Amino acid sequence: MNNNDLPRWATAFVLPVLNLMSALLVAALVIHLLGEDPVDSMRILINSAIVNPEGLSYTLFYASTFIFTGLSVSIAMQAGLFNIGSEGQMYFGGLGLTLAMLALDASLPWWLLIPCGIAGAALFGALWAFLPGYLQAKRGSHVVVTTIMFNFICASLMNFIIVKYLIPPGEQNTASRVFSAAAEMPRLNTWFPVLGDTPLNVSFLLAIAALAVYGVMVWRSAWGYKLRATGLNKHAAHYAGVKISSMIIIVMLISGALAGLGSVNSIMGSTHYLSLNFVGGAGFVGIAIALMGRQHPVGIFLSAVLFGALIQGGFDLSLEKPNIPTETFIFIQGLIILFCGAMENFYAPVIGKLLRAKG
Amino acid sequence: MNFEDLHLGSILVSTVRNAPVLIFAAMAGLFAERSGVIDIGLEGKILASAFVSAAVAFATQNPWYGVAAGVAISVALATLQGYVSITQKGNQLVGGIAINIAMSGLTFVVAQFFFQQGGRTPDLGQARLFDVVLPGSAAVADLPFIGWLYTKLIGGHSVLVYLAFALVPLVHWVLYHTRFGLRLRACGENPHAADAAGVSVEWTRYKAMIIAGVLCSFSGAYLAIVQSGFFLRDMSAGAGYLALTAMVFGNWRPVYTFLGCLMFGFFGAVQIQIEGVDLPVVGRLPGSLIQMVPYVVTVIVLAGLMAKSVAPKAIGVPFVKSR
Amino acid sequence: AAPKLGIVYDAGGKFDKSFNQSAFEGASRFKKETNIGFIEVQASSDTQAEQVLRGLARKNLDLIASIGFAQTQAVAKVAKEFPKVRFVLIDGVAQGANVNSITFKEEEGSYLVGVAAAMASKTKKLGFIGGIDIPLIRTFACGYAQGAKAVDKKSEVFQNMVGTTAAAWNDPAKGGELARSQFERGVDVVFAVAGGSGMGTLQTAKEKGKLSIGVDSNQNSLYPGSVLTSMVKRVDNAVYDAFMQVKDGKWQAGVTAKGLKEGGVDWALDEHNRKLITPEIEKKVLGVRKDIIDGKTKVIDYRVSNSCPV
Amino acid sequence: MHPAVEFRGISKQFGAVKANTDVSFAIAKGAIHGLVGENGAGKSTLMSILYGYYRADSGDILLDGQVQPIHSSHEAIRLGIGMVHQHFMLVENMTVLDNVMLGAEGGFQLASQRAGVEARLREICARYRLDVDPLATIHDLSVGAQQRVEILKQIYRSANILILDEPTAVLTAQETASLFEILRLFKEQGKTIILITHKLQEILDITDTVTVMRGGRVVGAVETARTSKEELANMMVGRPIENNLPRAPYKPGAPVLEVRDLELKDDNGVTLLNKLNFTLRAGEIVAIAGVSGNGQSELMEILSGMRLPTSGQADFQGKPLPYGKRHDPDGLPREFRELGIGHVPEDRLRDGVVKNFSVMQNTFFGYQDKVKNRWGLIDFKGIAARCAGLLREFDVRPANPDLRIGLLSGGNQQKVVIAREVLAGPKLMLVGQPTRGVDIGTIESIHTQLLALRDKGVAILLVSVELEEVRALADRILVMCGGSITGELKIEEFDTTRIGLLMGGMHKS
Ligand SMILES: Nc1ncnc2c1ncn2[C@@H]1O[C@H](COP(=O)(O)OP(=O)(O)OP(=O)(O)O)[C@@H](O)[C@H]1O
Ligand SMILES: Nc1ncnc2c1ncn2[C@@H]1O[C@H](COP(=O)(O)OP(=O)(O)OP(=O)(O)O)[C@@H](O)[C@H]1O
Ligand SMILES: [Mg+2]
Ligand SMILES: [Mg+2]
Repeated sequence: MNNNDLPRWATAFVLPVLNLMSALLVAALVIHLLGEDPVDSMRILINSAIVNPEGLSYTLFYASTFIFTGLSVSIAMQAGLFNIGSEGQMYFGGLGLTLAMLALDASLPWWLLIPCGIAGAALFGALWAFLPGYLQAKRGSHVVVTTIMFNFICASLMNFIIVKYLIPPGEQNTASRVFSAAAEMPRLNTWFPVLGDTPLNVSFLLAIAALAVYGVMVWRSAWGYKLRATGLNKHAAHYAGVKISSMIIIVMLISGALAGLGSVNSIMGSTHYLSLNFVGGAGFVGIAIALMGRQHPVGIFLSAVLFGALIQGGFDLSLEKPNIPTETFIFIQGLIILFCGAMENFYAPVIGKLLRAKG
Repeated sequence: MNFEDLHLGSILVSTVRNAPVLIFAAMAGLFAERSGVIDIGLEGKILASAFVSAAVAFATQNPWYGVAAGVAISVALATLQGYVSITQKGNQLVGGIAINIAMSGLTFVVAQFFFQQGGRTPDLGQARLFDVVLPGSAAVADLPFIGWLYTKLIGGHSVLVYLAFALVPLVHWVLYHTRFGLRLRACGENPHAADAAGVSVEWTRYKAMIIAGVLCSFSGAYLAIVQSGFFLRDMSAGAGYLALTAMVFGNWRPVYTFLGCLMFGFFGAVQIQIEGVDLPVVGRLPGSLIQMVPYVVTVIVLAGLMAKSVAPKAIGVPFVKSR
Repeated sequence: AAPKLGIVYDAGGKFDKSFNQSAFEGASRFKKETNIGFIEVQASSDTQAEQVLRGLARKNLDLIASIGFAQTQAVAKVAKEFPKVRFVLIDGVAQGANVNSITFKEEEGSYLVGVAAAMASKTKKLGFIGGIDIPLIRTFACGYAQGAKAVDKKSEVFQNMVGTTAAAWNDPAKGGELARSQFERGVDVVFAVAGGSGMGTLQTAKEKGKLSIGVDSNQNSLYPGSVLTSMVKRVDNAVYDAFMQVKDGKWQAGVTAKGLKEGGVDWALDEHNRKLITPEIEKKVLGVRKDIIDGKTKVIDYRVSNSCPV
Repeated sequence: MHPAVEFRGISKQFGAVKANTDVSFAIAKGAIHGLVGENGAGKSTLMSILYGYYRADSGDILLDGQVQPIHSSHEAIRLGIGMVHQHFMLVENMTVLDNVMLGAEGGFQLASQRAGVEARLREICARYRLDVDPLATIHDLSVGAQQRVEILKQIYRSANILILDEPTAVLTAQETASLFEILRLFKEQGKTIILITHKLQEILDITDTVTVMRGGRVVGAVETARTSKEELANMMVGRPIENNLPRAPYKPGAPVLEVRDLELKDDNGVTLLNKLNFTLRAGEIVAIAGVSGNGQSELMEILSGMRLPTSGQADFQGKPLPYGKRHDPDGLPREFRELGIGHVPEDRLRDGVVKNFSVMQNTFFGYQDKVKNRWGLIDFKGIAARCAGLLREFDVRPANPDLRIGLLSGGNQQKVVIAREVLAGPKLMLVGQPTRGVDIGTIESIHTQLLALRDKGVAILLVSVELEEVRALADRILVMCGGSITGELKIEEFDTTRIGLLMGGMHKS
C-alpha cells in the first residue's frame, strides 16, 4: 500500500493525528497500569504544556533548543550525512559562548555582547564538527563513527576544562561563574507579560528565523540544490560540478554551527552560566526531531514543540501525580517517535479503504 | 621481572572480560545490517534484556531463566523493529531510536513498579552466572605465565564470555558459508537480485532480525547477570552505540568487527591502567582527559589506517518492488 | 498548622544511591514521625530547577529543600524573588537571608575510612573509584588518601573515575571493572564514590573476596562481611533537621559546614561489619575521630585550593 | 500440443496507469518469441507478471495448458521460468559462483558444495562457449560478461521458459551474435524463449513469432518470416520510421578539440588510455566505435572533467583544458561546462539525473548556478516557463514537469538529458550511448536533435557501441581498442567488417 494514493490532507493531517493518538493510547494504558487516571493525566499534560500561557512559554523555550539541534541533524542529512554529534557540537558551542562571555561581559554593552556570544557558540560548534567532516570528505572515515567518538571526546574535554579552569574558586557547582546581566538574552515576557516569569527568549525568534533560512537555502538556492543532489546521488553531483568534499566539509560546519547555536537558548537565555552536561541529551533529541520532521522546516518545528510539550507537561504531571515517574515520559517520547516517525503509514491502508468505499 | 608487573596481563584479562557486551551486540548488528536493516536500536534491546534477565533471574532465582527471558524480550523488540522496517517500510533509524528511548524510560518505570528500588532490581545473589573454573586450574595456578594464561586469561570467565568468543567464527561461517548467509548478504546488497533469484527478502530480513534479537539479549544478560549482578537504569551506558561503531569500523565483517570490539575493550583497559600514573613525556594526565583515550585512538585508527568503509548497499532502504 | 514542605532533587533523581536518595530518606523519616507530608520533584536541568523552585515558591511553601550543588544558582535567584519562602540548599552555598546552605566536610569522613582501610589492608594498596572527576569527588579521594597515609606513609592509593557524562553514575559494569583492575594491581580495599556505579564496585569486591567501603548512606548491609565500613554523609539528617526546625519554628538561615563534630559525616560501624573492624582498627579510628573533632588533626579540604597534599 | 505459455486477458494497473490491458497471446513450445513496443508499452510489466514479480489484476497465465497462479518469483522459478532482467539482478560484491548459487543452493552448508557447482559452471561455460570465470567478482566484470552471468544462472537452473528483457541493449554486435548462438542452442533443446528488444533487426534475425504491444495492449501478432522492419515499426509507433535522416553536407569548421598524447593509468598503473591523439572540428560528428570497456568511457570522463588524465593534454578552442595541477577532479565538470562543453553521460541514471528530483529540477542539473534570479535564489518561475517549452520541443512523455524523473521511462529520461545539454548551447558536445534501451521512435527524435546540433556548427563526440547508430550519425569514425585508437575512417568508407577487425585490435589502415 502506498500513501501516495491518499489525498494530501489525509497524509498531512489525518495520519499524523491518528498516529499521535495511538501513541497516547499506549501511554494511557501504561498510566492506567501505574494506578493513575489516564484521562485526568492527559488533561493535566495538555493544560500545562499548551493551554496555560506560562506552560506554553516553557514548551516553546525547550522547543527553541530542539529546533537548532533538529536543524543541525537535518541539514547534514540533506547531504546524506548522519551527524550523531550534535550533542557534542552543542556542548562545545556552549564553551565558545562562555569564553566570549567571560572575556567580554564586563566591557561590552548587551547589543554587542549577545552577537559575540552567538558567534562564539556557532564558531565552536562548527569547529567541533570540522574534523569529522574533514575526515569523511578526505579520508572516507564514516561520519557516524567519528561523530559518536567526538561526543565522548567532547564530554571528557569539557569535564576537564570546566573543572580545571572555569569553576570559580571556592565554588562547589561544576559550572562557570554567572555572566553579567548584559549577557542575558532579552526575554519575550518583556513584551508579552502574559507569558509569565519564564525563560522564553529571543532565541525562539532566532530559531524560527533559522527554520526559514534553512527552508529557503535548501529548497530555493543553488547551493541547496547542490546539497540535495549530493545527498541523493554523489555520482550525479560530481557530474553536475559539485565539489563533493568541500560540500561535505561545509555542510558539517553548518551542522555543527547550528548545534552550537542550540546552546544560546540554554545558556544565554536561561541559566547564564556554563555547567557540566548542560546539553542533557538535546543533541540526541535533535536526531529524533530531524527524522520525525522529515527534515522539513514545518516538520522540525512541530516535532520540536511536541518534545518541548512532553518535557514541560510531563514535568508538571509528575508533580501532580506522584505515581507517574518522570521516566514515563521518556517512554512516551519513544512511543511517539515510533508511531509518528517510523510507522507513519500504519493507518494508510485503512484510510484508503474508507475513502474508496465512500467515493 | 614479574609478568604481572607489566599490567599487560591485567589489561588483557580486562579486555577479554569487557569485550563480550560489545561482541554480542556488534554481531547482532552485523546480522541485521548485512540483511539491509540498520540496527541503531541495539542500545534499547540491550537495556531491555538486561532488565528482564535480571528481573526474571531474581524472581526465579535461576540465571538461565533470566537469560531465556532476556532472549524473549529482545527478540520481541527485534521483531517489532522488523515489523516497522520490513513490513511497514518505515524509517529504520527512527524505529531504532524510538526503541532506545522507549526502553530507557520503560525499564525504569517497570523496575520501579515491581521492585521499588529506584529502577534497580534487587541483588541477584546466587542467581548470577558465575565464572567457570577450568579443570586443572589448581594444578597450574602457580606456574609462571602458564598459570596466569590458563586460570586468568583463558579460564575463570563466565560461560557467556566463551560464547561470545565462539560466536565470531560461527558468525563468519554462517555469513559466508551457509545458504542463509548467502541470502542474507544478497538481501543487504541487492534485494531485487535476491528477490529475482527466488529468495524472500522480507522473510530473510525477519530471520536476521530475530537472530539479532537473540544475540543482543546476551549482551544485556551479560551486563546484568554476569558483570553487575543486578539491573540498574540506563546501565547499558552507550554499549549499543559503541557496538555499532565497532561494526562500522570493522567494515561490516565479523572478524574485523570483533577486532574493533577488542580494541575498545583493550584501550578501555589501558585507560584504567594509566589513570593517575606518571607517563613519559606527558606526565600525569588528568583523569577526565584519560577517559578519551579509547575514542581518540578509534578516530586515529579510522582516519589513518582504514580503507573507506563500505556499507551494505541496500542498507536502510525498505524493499519495495519497483524502481 | 503543619508547615508546607517541598524537596527538589537534582538530575540524579531520588533513587540515585547517593545524596538525593539520602535526602529522600531523611524526608521520609520526618513524614513518618510527624505525619506531615512533603511535595517532591526532580529537576532534570538547571533551567528546570529554577522553574520548579519558582513554582513551589509561588505555592507559599514554608521550606524548600534543594538537593545538590547544581541548584545553587537557581536557589540564589529564586530565594531573592521570594523572601518569605525558606530554602535549604544541600552541598552548595547560596547567599540570601532566607537560605540555609549546608555543606559537608566529606574530607573528614573520608579520612576516617582511609584510616580504617589502610589498617585493614594487607598490601597497603588502596583503591578509590569516583563517578566523575569533579572537585566534590576529589575531596572524598583526598581525605581518604590523607587518612591512609597517616596510618602508613607508604600506602598507595589508586584512583579511577568511571566516566565523564551523567551515565558515569549508572554504570555498575564499569564500576566493577575498575575495581577488578585495581585488585589485580594489588589493591585489597576499595572506596567507591560513584552512585549506582559504586554498586558494581561493592559487588565485585564481595565476589573477589576483597574489602569495599560504601558511601553516603550506610551500605554495610549490602554485602556483610565484605563492606569494611561506609563513609556516611548525613544528608538525611540535614533534611530531617531542617524540616523539624521549620515545624518547631527554630529554623535559621546561614551557612553550615557539617563535619564529624556536627554529625554531618561519619563512619559506620554496625552488626554487618562488626567482624571486619578489629578492636585495633576501631581504637585507632575512634582516636583519630576524636582528634579531628578536637581540632588536633586537620584534614585538608581539596576544594580550598583545588589541590591535595598527598 | 499446448503452447508453452499462454496469457489470457491479463490486465494490470499502477495507480492511474494501465500498464497492461486485456493482453492475450500464446507462445509455442520451442519457439523464440519476440515482444516489441515503445517505451512504456507494458512489455516489462507483462513479463514481470509471468515471473511472479507483480500480480495481475485480472486474467490467467497458462503453462502447458494449465492455469498457474504464480505468486512469487520463487514459484515461477519452480515452474521452470527464468528471467534475465533489463537491469541485471546481480549482487555486485559477490562472485559469479555465489550469484549463481543464490536461491538455488543445494543445502544449508555451502562450503562443501562450492567446488561441485564451480565444476558444473565450468562445464556449462565450455559447452555454451560462455566466457565467464566462476570465481570472478561481479563488479570486476564488463557489462557483457555480467549479461553472460545472467544467462549462466538460467542455464544452471535449467529454466525451460527463458525471458530476456532487452538483453542486447548493452551488448556489442559480436556479443549479441554469441548470445544468439546460445539462444539457438536453447531452442534446439526445446526451450521456449521470450525476447524483448528495441532492435528490429534482431527480431528478424532470431525470432519465430512476434507480438507487438502499444499502450498496454496487443496491437499485432505476426510470424517473423512474413513481416518486415517497416511493418513492425509501423505497428509499434503507428507511423513509418525514417531510417536515413536528412543532414546538411559535411563542412567541418575550425578545430574545437585537439587531444594530444592523452594518457590515463589507473591506481595500479595499468594503462587505460594510451597516448590518444585526435582532432574534432566544429560542425562534425566524430564517433568512437569499439567494444565497451576499451577506454571510451574513460575518455569521455576526462573530456568532461569528471576525471583527470595521467598525462598529455587536450586543447579546447586553442586553449588547454584546465586539468592543471589538481589532485582530484572535484568541481572540474562545472568549469568544463562553463567553457561550453556539454555532456550526455553514458549512464544516465548514475550520472545524468537525480532520480528523486522532478523532471523540471533535472532540466537545469549541472547549470544550477546559471539560473539564479536577482535574489541569488533559483529562478523557478523562469525555469517552469522554459521547461514547458522544452518538454514539448523534445517530446518528453508524459509532459509533466513535476513528476519524479525516476518514474519516466529510460527513453524519456534520455530526452530530458539531451534537451538540457542541447539548450545550454555547447560548442562541444560529448554524447555517450545516447539511445541505449530507447525505442525506435525515440531514437529517431534523438538522432534528429543531434544532427540539428551538428548542422548548427557544434562539434560532437559520440561514443556508441551500435554500429547502426554510428553509421546514421557520424562524419568520421575512430575505432578504439585496449585504450588506443586503432583506426580512423570517413563515413564513406564505412565497412562493418573492417570496423569489426579494428575493434578487435587488428591494425589495418
Ligand atoms: N512499478 C510501477 N508503478 C507504476 N507504474 C508502472 C510501474 N511499472 C510500470 N508502470 C507503468 O506501466 C507502463 C508499462 O511499463 P513497462 O515497464 O511494462 O514498459 P515497457 O514496455 O517495458 O517499456 P520499455 O520498453 O521502456 O522497457 C508504463 O507506462 C508505466 O507508466
Ligand atoms: N515505480 C514506477 N512508477 C511509475 N512508473 C514507473 C515506475 N517504474 C517504471 N515506470 C514506468 O515504466 C516504464 C518503463 O520503465 P523502465 O524502467 O522499464 O524504462 P525503460 O524505458 O525500459 O528504461 P531503461 O531500459 O533505459 O531502464 C516507464 O514508462 C516508466 O514511467
Ligand atoms: Mg521494459
Ligand atoms: Mg527499456
